[in-house]
Amino acid sequence: MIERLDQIFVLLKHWLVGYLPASWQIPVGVVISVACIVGLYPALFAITTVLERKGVGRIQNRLGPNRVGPYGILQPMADGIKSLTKEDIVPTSADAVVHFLAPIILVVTVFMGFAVLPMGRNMVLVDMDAGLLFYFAMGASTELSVFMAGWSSRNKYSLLGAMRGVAQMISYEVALLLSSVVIVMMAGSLSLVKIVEAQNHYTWGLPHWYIFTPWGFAGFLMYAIAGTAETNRSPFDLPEGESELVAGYHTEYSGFKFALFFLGEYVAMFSISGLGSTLFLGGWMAPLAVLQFVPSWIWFFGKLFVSVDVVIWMRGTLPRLRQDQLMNFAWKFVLPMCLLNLFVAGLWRFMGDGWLRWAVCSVILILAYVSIGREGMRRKHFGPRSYRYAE
Amino acid sequence: MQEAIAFTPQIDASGITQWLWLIPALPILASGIISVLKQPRRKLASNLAIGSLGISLLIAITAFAHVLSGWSHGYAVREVVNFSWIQVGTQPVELGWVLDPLSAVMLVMVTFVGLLIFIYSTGYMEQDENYTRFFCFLALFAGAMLGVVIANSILLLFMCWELVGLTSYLLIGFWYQRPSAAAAARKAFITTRVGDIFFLLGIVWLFAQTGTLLFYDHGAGSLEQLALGGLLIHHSHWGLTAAGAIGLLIFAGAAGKSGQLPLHVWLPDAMEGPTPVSALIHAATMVAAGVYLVARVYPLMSAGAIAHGEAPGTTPALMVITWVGASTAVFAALIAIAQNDIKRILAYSTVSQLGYMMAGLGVGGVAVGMFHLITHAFFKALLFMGAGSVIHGAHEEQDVRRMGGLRKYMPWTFYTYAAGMLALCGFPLVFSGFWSKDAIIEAASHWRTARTPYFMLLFGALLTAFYMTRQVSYVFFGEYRGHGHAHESPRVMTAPLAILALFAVLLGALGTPAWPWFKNFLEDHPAAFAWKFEPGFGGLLLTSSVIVGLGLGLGWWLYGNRSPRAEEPDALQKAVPPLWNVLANRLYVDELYGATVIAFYYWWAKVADWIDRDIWGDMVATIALLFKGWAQLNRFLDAKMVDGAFDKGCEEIYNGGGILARVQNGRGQIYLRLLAVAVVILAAILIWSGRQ
Amino acid sequence: MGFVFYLISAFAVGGALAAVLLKNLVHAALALTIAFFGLALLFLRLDAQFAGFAQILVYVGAVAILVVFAILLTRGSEIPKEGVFSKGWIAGLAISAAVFAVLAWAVLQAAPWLPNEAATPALTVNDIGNALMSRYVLPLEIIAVLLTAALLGAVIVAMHEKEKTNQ
Amino acid sequence: MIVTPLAAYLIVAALIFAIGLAGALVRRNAILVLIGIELMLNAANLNLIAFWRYGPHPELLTGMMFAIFSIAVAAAEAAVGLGLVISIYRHAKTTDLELMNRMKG
Repeated sequence: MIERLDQIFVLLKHWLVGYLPASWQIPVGVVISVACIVGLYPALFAITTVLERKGVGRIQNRLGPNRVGPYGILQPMADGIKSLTKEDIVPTSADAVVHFLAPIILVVTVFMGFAVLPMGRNMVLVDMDAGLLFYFAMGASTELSVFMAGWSSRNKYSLLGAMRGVAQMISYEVALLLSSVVIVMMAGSLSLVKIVEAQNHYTWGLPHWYIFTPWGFAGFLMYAIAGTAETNRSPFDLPEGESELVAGYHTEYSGFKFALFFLGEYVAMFSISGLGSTLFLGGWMAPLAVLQFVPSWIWFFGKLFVSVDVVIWMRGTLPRLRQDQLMNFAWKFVLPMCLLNLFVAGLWRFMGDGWLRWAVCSVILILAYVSIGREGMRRKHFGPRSYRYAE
Repeated sequence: MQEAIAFTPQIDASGITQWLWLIPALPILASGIISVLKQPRRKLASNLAIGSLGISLLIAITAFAHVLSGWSHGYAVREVVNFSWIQVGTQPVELGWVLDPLSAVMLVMVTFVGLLIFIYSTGYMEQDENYTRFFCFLALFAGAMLGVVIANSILLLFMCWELVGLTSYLLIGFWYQRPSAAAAARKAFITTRVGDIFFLLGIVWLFAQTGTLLFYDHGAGSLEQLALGGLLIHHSHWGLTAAGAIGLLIFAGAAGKSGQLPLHVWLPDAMEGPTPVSALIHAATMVAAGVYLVARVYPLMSAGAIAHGEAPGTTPALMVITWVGASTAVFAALIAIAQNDIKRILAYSTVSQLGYMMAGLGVGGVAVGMFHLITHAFFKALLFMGAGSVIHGAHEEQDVRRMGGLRKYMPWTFYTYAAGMLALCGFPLVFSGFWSKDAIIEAASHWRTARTPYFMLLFGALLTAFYMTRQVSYVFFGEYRGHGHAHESPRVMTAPLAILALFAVLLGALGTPAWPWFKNFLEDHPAAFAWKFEPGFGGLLLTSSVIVGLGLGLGWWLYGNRSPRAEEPDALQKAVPPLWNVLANRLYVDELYGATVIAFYYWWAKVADWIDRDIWGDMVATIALLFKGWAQLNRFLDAKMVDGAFDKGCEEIYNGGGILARVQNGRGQIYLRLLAVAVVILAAILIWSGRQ
Repeated sequence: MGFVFYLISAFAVGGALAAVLLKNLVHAALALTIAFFGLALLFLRLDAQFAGFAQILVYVGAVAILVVFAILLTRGSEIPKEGVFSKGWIAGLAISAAVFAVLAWAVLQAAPWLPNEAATPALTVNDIGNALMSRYVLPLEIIAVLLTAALLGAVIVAMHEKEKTNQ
Repeated sequence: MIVTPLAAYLIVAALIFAIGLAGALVRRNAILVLIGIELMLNAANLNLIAFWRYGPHPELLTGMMFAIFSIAVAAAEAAVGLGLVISIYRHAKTTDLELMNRMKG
């Protein structure tokens, strides 16, 4: 019974496909899975928008949307209808083709990432041998769409936003990669499924997630930072910093295209969170051995939601960085820490079991954090921001 | 040698040998940490350096004890740890380290002296703003030097060797703001490079011949019977075996590092560096590295020698080493007489002492040379640090004529310095220098090949005593002629002096002919306390004592207790001016190089120019003439046709030249085009020829 | 001789053509990325997963972005009046055509001896990793050094001169 | 089992190479010349991988490694080349190769 519940979606798919001739089964099955993904995440996106607006409203001590439906639950519907019915404006001087392609490419590449993400036991579209590499390849391609959007709409705010966005994404993509490479080193595979399997055992009912190791923890922090920056979420949302550039690279977008950008941003956030929970939080595994009876997909999406909530919470809490601060932070703190983390992981690997490696690795990382994070950043005049008033 | 066979060589590596790599690793690690320290972290830097070297010293002592115990149980301890570094093709590049009496003794010496000098420099460099940088370099140097000492793979040895060279460059040029210092650093670096080229050649040849980079590898190493036998097979011309030739090449490298005759010029200039550096690098350790290298590859040098009785036999390589060493000894000693910079005097004396060591290696084998190396390391470091303390006390004054009477102002320095000076002169019976130098002279007296080195070395001893007396009486006796008020140096500087002075005296006890402990230790004989002297030994003892006494007396008679003013000429100058001038100009060696090497290049350039102008030009002219004549002839024969053809040809060539000139128009794409065209043509030809 | 292959090749070649021919440099760069994508797909079709994804990651993710940045920094996005093609463009075209002709000729000459099909190699990314760490470790090191040097060199070359930054 | 013959891949590679060469030869803008060079490099990579795939010993990974290393080298080359273009632009205020013929032979 529990097995059934766990595998329910897989079984459903097989049952559906079962009625087809054998030659059709595989393609149709793929189509069905793709359809599920493409249908599911926009739905999550709808829920999340309400969640976010409500949550941020609470944080900012105001009621969020509360007009449409009970407690404003139906707000996303209203938004969706509005953006669909709105007029789609393309600036006359804009480069029409590119301007049109940008949002599509963004959404497509972002959705591609889910292809290799295991969302539950046996619930992965393709278990690619180089899954992680594929994911990052796709992630890299999103930058291009950002640039296209900014450049094509012939508007200085858009261009500035795009430039900021691309620079930021490139800088943080390095950190993202390096912080995940640690996991690859340890799991000995680039396939996300195998990575989850590698974390799939318990001692005294406690899971062997990678976050519960010094290098894993450090890596997770780095990953979280880099991921937040990669998805242009606050506090790293300079590319669309309203106070500075009207709306960044999608200033000139309206109607459905804008909705696509919005969607793309949120879905990217989902996929980053999903990858994070796959790499560090044991993917679809139960946090306790006793809870294994709960279906795996619930765990996956639970973790995904928790991390998304944390991101929203950060948005409500932290102020936006300045561009130079952003870059300094990426290249002078996150990157060195990631490199050091690689070294520490190697050390861990070769020190064998025992408490000693825990002590050594933790000490190294903490020392590095203190020296780089405190000393280095202070020397780089990287402390509290200073305002200059126009007189 | 013969008894050594009776010893069962024990090769399996024990625990201590497994950890031997820590000795060089620690200082290098320390220097790495220091290099990232911020400038104000002075104390931490020096503590790191000193601490790391201290730990290395402890490990070294443990290793030494291990070797000692093995030896006292009748083992020839030689433990190696080898590992494959990287795989180049199918050939593994192997590194490794070795623990045997030679390296053990050297390790203890280097770490100990180094530690003292580190401590001393905390006092000496106190005011310098680049304190941390200094200790970074110093620690790096110590690590590299220790690496040289323990290396069992000639490649590893060479790496550390070059690292040593680099650090010495950095340290000589430590005060790079001074142009003189920068120049000296460059000079040192380049001069030693000259030697190292030969060294590298030797390494390559050795590798090619023996197929291994390791010295000792359970019988397969390049210094073990098998390989040596292989090296001895082929006699090239002048009865030089491969072993001999490789030995000579390696010796060239050694000569470069430890300032042997042709390549000694850098060492005196190296005194531009801070005095602790002079003490550490250019007295105790680095310059000794050359000697150590020769000692390390001694089996190679002496391969094929037939030992007769007490004195080991000789080979071409050893003969060269002996002659070079002996002549260096005398030569440098001569120059040292007429120097006025306190450190230069010591530098030249270092060169001459290194000559002694080389000669000792040549005539008497490893033990004789190494013994002098060790004792010299101690008392020369002592002298340099004493000189440093003097300079410090006399307000950075380096000219001996502007000192004097310091005996009263800095007693500690004086007594320790005196001890060092007497040791260097080889004052009979009490001081270590006497025994070590005497061993060399004795060995020279037994040398079969020639007597001359023996007399040269005796003469050198005389000179040594003479110039040291001159220096000491200049510096410490008479009236103080310097500026300001001289003062004793801080305790942190004098304490190391005292310790070193103690050793400068005591070390002699290890090598007295009565109880040649050191020799036996290095040559794997059991230690024997025997009163057996070969005939003429007492006479020899007497001779050298008399020589030393003579030197001292002469020096005292010329310079003793009079305090000449700086501007008035030197006593010796008054006695024999021409001699003085020659010496004062350092026997014109630098000028000689200027007049030979550099002049040769000028001359060569001139010749080339002349060839280019006259010979070439004339040839072209003649050819032109010939053609002209030919053309004339043709006109007479068949004017029209040939003439027309000739003109056409000329035009064609001219136009062709024009076209080619137009192609060369500085636009990349055109070049790219030509490239592509060429590719097309070549490929087409290729395929055409390929198809059937 | 699959239809897919034709499709992908057309994709790649078209992208390349567009990259070379388009007047607006930014369009050219975007077309270039299309060509890169097509080539990556070809790699994938040749069972070279790792190389394919590396291709996308490096070229689309980094090189294309670099090119775009360079274009914007050198004001390349507006079209020069004196035209985008150099004076001797016919010659250039002819030469490149000749190059293609020769290469194609060579291939066709050799075609009879070239294999037409091959068994899919059973290779995982792990094998590549092991090979990189064992057999090709020296090249890997050298590449690492090269990349570092290139990084520094690029920064230094593209960096403003001192006096420019000071004022 | 794949059915596309090696020759087809080689032809495609040759075509892309020729296109890249054309780009490098006929365009004025230095950046586009670089683009052409990148295309040529990619064509070479395609060749390498194709030969690896059809070669007798794919398990030795030689061609694959070649391709991977050349991708890395190409990245370095692009970085340095574009850096050069930018610095040239800073000096000459143009990226037009027609005007960059100061160094006549």
